[in-house]
Amino acid sequence: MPMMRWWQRARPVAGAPGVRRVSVGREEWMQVARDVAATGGVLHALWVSGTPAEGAQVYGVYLSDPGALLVELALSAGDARPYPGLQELFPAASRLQRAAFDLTGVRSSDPDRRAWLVHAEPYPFTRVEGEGVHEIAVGPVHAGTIEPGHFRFSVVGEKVLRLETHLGYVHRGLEQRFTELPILAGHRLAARVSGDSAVAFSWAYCQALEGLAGGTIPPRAAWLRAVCLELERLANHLGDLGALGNDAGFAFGLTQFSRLKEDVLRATAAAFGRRYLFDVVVPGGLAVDVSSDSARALADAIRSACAESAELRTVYDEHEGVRARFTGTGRLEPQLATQLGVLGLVGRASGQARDARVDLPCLPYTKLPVSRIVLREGDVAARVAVRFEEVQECARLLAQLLEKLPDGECSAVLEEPADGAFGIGLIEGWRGPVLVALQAGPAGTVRFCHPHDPSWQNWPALEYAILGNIVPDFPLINKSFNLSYSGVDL
Amino acid sequence: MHILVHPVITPLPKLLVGCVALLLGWGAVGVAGLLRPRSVRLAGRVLFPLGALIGFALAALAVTSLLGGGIERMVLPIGLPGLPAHLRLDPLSSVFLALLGATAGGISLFAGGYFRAGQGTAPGLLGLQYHLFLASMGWVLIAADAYSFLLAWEAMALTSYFLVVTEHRRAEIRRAGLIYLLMAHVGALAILLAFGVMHGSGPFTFHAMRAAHLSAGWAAAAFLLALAGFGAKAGLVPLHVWLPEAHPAAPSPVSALMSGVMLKTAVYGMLRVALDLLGPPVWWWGLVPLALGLFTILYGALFAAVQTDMKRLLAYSSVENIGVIFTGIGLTIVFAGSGMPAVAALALLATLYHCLNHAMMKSLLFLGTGAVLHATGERNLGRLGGLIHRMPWVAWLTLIGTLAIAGLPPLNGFVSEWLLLQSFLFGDQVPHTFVNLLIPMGMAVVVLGAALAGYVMVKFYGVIFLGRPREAALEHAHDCGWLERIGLAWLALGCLALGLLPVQVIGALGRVSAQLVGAVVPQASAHGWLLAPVPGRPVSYGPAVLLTATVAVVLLTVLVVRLFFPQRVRRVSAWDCGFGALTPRMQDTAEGFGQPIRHLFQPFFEMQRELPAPGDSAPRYRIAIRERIWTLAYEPLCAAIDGLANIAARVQQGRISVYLLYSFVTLLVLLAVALLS
Amino acid sequence: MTHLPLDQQLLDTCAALLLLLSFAMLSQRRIVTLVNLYALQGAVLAAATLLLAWRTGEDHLYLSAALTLALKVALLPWLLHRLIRRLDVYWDTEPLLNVTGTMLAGLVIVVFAFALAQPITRLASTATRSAVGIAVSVVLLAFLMMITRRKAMSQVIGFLSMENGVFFGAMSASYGMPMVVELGVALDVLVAVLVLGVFFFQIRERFESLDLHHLESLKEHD
Amino acid sequence: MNAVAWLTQGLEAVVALAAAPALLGWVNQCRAWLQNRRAPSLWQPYGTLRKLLHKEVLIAENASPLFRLAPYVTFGAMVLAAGIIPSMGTRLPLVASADAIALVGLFAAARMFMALAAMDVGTAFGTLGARREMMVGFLAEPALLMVILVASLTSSSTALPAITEALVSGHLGLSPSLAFSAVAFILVLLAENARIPVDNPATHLELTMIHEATLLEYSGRHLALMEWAAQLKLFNYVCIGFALFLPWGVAVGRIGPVGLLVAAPALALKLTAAGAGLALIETLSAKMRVMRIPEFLATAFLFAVLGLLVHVLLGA
Repeated sequence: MPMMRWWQRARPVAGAPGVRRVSVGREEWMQVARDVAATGGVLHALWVSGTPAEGAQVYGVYLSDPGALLVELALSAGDARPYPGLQELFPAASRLQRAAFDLTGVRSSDPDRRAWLVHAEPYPFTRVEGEGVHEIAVGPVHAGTIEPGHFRFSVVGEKVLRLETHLGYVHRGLEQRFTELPILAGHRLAARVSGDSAVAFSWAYCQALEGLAGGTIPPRAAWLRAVCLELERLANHLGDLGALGNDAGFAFGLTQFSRLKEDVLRATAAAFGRRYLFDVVVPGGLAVDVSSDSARALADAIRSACAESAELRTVYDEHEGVRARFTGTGRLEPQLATQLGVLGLVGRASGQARDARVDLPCLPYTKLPVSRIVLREGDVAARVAVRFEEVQECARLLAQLLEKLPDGECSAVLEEPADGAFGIGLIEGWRGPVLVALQAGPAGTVRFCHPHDPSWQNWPALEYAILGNIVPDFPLINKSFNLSYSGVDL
Repeated sequence: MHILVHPVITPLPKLLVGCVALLLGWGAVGVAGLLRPRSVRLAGRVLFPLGALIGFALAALAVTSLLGGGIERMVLPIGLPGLPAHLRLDPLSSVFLALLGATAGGISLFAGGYFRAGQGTAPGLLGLQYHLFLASMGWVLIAADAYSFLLAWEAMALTSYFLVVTEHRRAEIRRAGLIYLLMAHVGALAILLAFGVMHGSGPFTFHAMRAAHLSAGWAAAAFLLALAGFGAKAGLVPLHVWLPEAHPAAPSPVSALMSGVMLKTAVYGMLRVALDLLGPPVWWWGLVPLALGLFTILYGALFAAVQTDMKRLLAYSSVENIGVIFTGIGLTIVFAGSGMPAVAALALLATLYHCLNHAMMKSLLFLGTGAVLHATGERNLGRLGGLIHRMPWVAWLTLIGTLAIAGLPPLNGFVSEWLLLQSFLFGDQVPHTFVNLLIPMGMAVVVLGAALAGYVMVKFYGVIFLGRPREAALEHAHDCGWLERIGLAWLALGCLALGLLPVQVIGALGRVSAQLVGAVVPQASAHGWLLAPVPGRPVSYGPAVLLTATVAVVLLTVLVVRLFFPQRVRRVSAWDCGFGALTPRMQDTAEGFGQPIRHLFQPFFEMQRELPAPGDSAPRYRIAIRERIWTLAYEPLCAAIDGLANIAARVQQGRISVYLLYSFVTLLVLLAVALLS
Repeated sequence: MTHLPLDQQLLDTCAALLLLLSFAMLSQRRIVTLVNLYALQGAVLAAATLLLAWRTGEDHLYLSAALTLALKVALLPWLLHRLIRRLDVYWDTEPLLNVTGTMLAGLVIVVFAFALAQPITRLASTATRSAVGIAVSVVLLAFLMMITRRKAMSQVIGFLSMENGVFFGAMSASYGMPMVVELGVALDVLVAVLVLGVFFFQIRERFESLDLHHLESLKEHD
Repeated sequence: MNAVAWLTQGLEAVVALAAAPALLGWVNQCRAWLQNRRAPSLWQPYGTLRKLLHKEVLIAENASPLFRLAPYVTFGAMVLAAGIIPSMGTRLPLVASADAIALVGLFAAARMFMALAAMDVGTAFGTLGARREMMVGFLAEPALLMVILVASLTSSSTALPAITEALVSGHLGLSPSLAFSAVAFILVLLAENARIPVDNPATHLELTMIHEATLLEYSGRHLALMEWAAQLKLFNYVCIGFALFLPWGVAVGRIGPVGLLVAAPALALKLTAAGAGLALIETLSAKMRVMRIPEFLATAFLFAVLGLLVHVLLGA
């Protein structure tokens, strides 16, 4: 096992369980990547801190067999040589490296040097040569209320020959903003990295922070955080299932699932005082506690939503038109998914059996085994099926979580972390594993914070999933991925 | 109205003489060009307009003859000993002469402005070929014996061949010419054999052929031979292969002439043989052209939809229209042979009407592409676009042809489509089981073809004239000259007139149906301004009323909207999704329009495709579409002929004495045969 | 146009509906719907039988109609629905020929069927002249459906629909078969469905699927 | 007499013009109810038209006159079609000038103008919409024509009034072939009017739409005319359906404005039922994949051909 070499050399990192850190040199940087690729691991995140002038660190996180491996490559000050790019082994690395360059000026050896986050000049899209090829340019302003992103299709008639996405339209300078906030307030910003994953990001931030501050949280807080996370997952899945029905022209599905989602949101609001769970997860625990009455009401609401969802599943499954639209559309073969390192829900629909709740469980998932849902078909129907089954799994977990909720406090006081302490938070959000890397600065400031959304890996996969499909199926395929724009625009 | 079913033969053939004189006049105009062969001014400003005038005169003369309804005959002492040239002018010839004259007139006017000094044939020589081509087509239409008919037929093929290879320095044009010449001769051979069968034992005059009584078998053989011969000239699938090669290769006025007029001489020949010379037709003969015609409609329309060269697209559209015409011929024969003369007359009228329509609209479209070609130097649809801003005259006049050929009311294409469908609706009354079942189903193909034509025409017009120019060079395109405009306008006017005055046109065409199937149809309803040609059925169509009503409603709407909602109009840039850099590349292309058709009708096409690999940093796409017929029929045929030729080559020894021996043996065998019989 | 008596018109309508349902089955991939269409076909058949019985006054046709109703509208669909639930096969896979192709083939088959029925039609009484052609069409269309499908379930339904065609043909050509034969056929069909049901469970246990192309693997390989 | 006839003719067109938005409003209302949503007002489409008519008109810089002409031609064609279809009376002056084939031709002309106008500006969506619109059309038109031709075989005339009168007078009795063509007609109606499962009238996703994509560059009064034309088209199609399959209530023979008034309630009743049926179909089905549309329409076409076959075979 070549991976064991690195794993043994690595030292545990504060924060998420099962993450280890190793510092490497330039040559080793590539060797780790090759070893990870050879053992079927994937690149989860890549970022750079620092600048070429004052010296920079390149970080890579791999999800691999024994656990998550954080690899650090230190570049000395004034070293203008590009660091070795990983794009050959992990296609998703290309955009991460380009984004890192745009933010820090540290360049990789990637031959693709188009700016990713900086929109100063027109973006040169890859041109498909040949008679009769034409392009369809969609976005950044779309017909629906969705986030901005540009899609460039190269097509002949309806047939898609190539899709290239261009994002970065809502770059907010998050990483810099983190450094301007007190470290104990950063969770509020983390929750807003990608609004639909508020709990996942704020939990990941808090997990990192609690790790590097050396604090622990009360068990009740951990259980309630899991309740929040699963509620977020449930609400998003229900919403997606409705939207997917709508994109297949089945408006009945949209209205029914919208109602189910609304039921869940109202129950959430009754329990936590918020429809969407922003700022509930705070460093040290939870901002609000849940009374036993509202916990019971919440459980009831979830049970009925889950039962109705199961009924609607038969409607979707037995509807000829819906089925025809879902089956075989936007197929992402498991082999390709492995090659692209696709994460989360989309990956699980294409045979990628990764779920951080199972692989790297934190409390309460250590006590409450989650069953992984994996399908191999990789089409829209599979992504729908994974959602349906996860809805059921969510409901099962929530019922147990709420039933066995430990008593006691739900918040603890956290001490200010030491300067330079480093922590990683890794939480399986509804979309996939969400990572926050956090380094404390002096006097309760943030030296560095990098939030990472699994959409980074999945956007390129979308470009492959559409190939050979027809143009009008794109919205459906896109919705079945439902990736975050703001999460990758940073 | 009194219609002469058996027209009287007038003693003095005034009109026929005039006709011959006009044809000779075309010849003379052509020869005059040789005086100063390199002069563009002489050919363009004098000779072609003169030729146009002769065309108009010929059309006028033919219409006079048609309205008179008489038959004129004449024998000219030229030709073989014992077989002088017999000429005849009857309603059928008159209709096609009118078509020739009127169409050629418009085309010649356009040609006057079109031909410039170039790399190809000198203008004077071109003028000679062009006018001889016209004259030979005219001669085909008045010839009344097999000899002069075939002579004129071959002259027509040869002159048009030379016209096709005007730009003979390009290899693909020479190849197109060769295929054309080859098919023309195979066709001519079939026609020759048909005449051979038909003449029985009498002389080779048409008059004798009418009188000859052939046995059923021989008559059928003659019919099928004629169908093969004329079908090859007309472009009936599977004998159409020369057409999409030759029409685009020729200069545009010649393409217009070939598509608009020359194909119709084949139709004329078919009608002449099937309905006139062979006597009363047998109903089942009609099934052959009917089936082939229906297949041709679908085939032509599908291939037109996937073309990327604008002239090839039009060529395939011609194939489709020939399908419509042959469908009409087939129906006419089936009805005429089944004792339904009135319905046969309706089908015949649809056929003739479509001939006239197609001559007008296809010539208009070909000339339109000619103007575009001249202005831009581009035939590939992938490099055109937005020309309506640069060439408004061509664009708007071509729009009329586009709408007409798409079969939209109130233009002319719709009238013949309508007549054909009306005659199809009698198909279930044919007294033969199965045939009465299958004929109405043929209607489905006609309708599908018409709708596909609409698809093709939106592609044709939209990609050439609308949108943004796909190449920067198109910004400098200029509109055509005034002579060309008159030519285009004349043909567009023809489309309008044929569309709006069907009552009058049907009235005139009634002479032909009286001559060929012995029946006429009523033309107008009781009011007199509605076309109501369907025997015994209360159906009518009034294009003029329809147009007037539409214009009235549109004007009223404009008035009301302008009066009550006079909000101002502001010009802004087109919606770009906020991206801000719309390029001409973001418009559907000809291939894009072809893609759904290719996808839906896959079995028809032989495709070679090269798709870009996912993740390729320099992706490429390529597609080549061929007709399966080449691999299925023509290539094996060529291989077989090659093989046979190789066997025959063994006979070749190169020594004179051996050849003399062959001759001697042949002579002996022939003598022996003569002796024994 | 000749005016047909009302009962003839009704009978013709029934015949046309049978044909329509055959085509509907041909284009349907959802097996539950297939069964429902089959039940509907049985209902139309029963109606036609009833009509004919009322018209000809042949008493045994009433019995026939009742039998059809009981067997083809109630019992068999119920059995099939149960089978579908138990076997968990709701969808047939993509047919071997696409819908348009199948329909076109169906069209050709109808023309051919009428050609075939021509001689019989001449012998038949005026009342049922056109029905024979439709009956032959229904049989051939059901056959086509069996050919173009993969799943054993749809093939069974095709088989049953074929029997509908035979029944309709017999009824219209000679006012039904003798009662004994009819009962026998009915029993046969019932037994066949039961046997096939058992058979399906066996196939599924062996291959874990009802896709019949698995049977190809039974072929001996050399 | 003649003046009265033309007055009646005009009145019929005006009724269609006035009722068409309400029909769409009604369909939308039913759809909302069936989907458990609160329904918009029946008068919503009128409000939309009014709003659009009062808006400023924006036209792309490179649009040609064809672009500005197309809304008027499309609208005019639809108004004219409304006059030709015997929705309330069969003996109207305009009816004689166009039979059912000409009517289909008129629809085709409107479609072609719309497609050409969509290509005029040269955007990706316009050209894509034009191509899809024509793709639907080249199969839907033949299917519609076949439906009409089957009906005309039964009544020996392609004139819609003749078909209607033959049906109303009842001397045709039951015609099994009409069952086939009715199925085909419903499929065509859905396709031609951009309804689910062929097109989604509610969607504005650029990549999936068909009809909406052709209108993307229109605004203000031009868009109003296009929308109104689309509503009229739906109205016209439903009325063609009535003329072919449900002619009861149509005044046969010469009528004046009074006769029209008598026929109006029957029409309203039928429209109400048809609108509800349409909404039901739309609610129950999902939008199909674009490349499946030809298959759907081919099915319609073949059903119509089958109707023809049944007609010839059964002689009815």
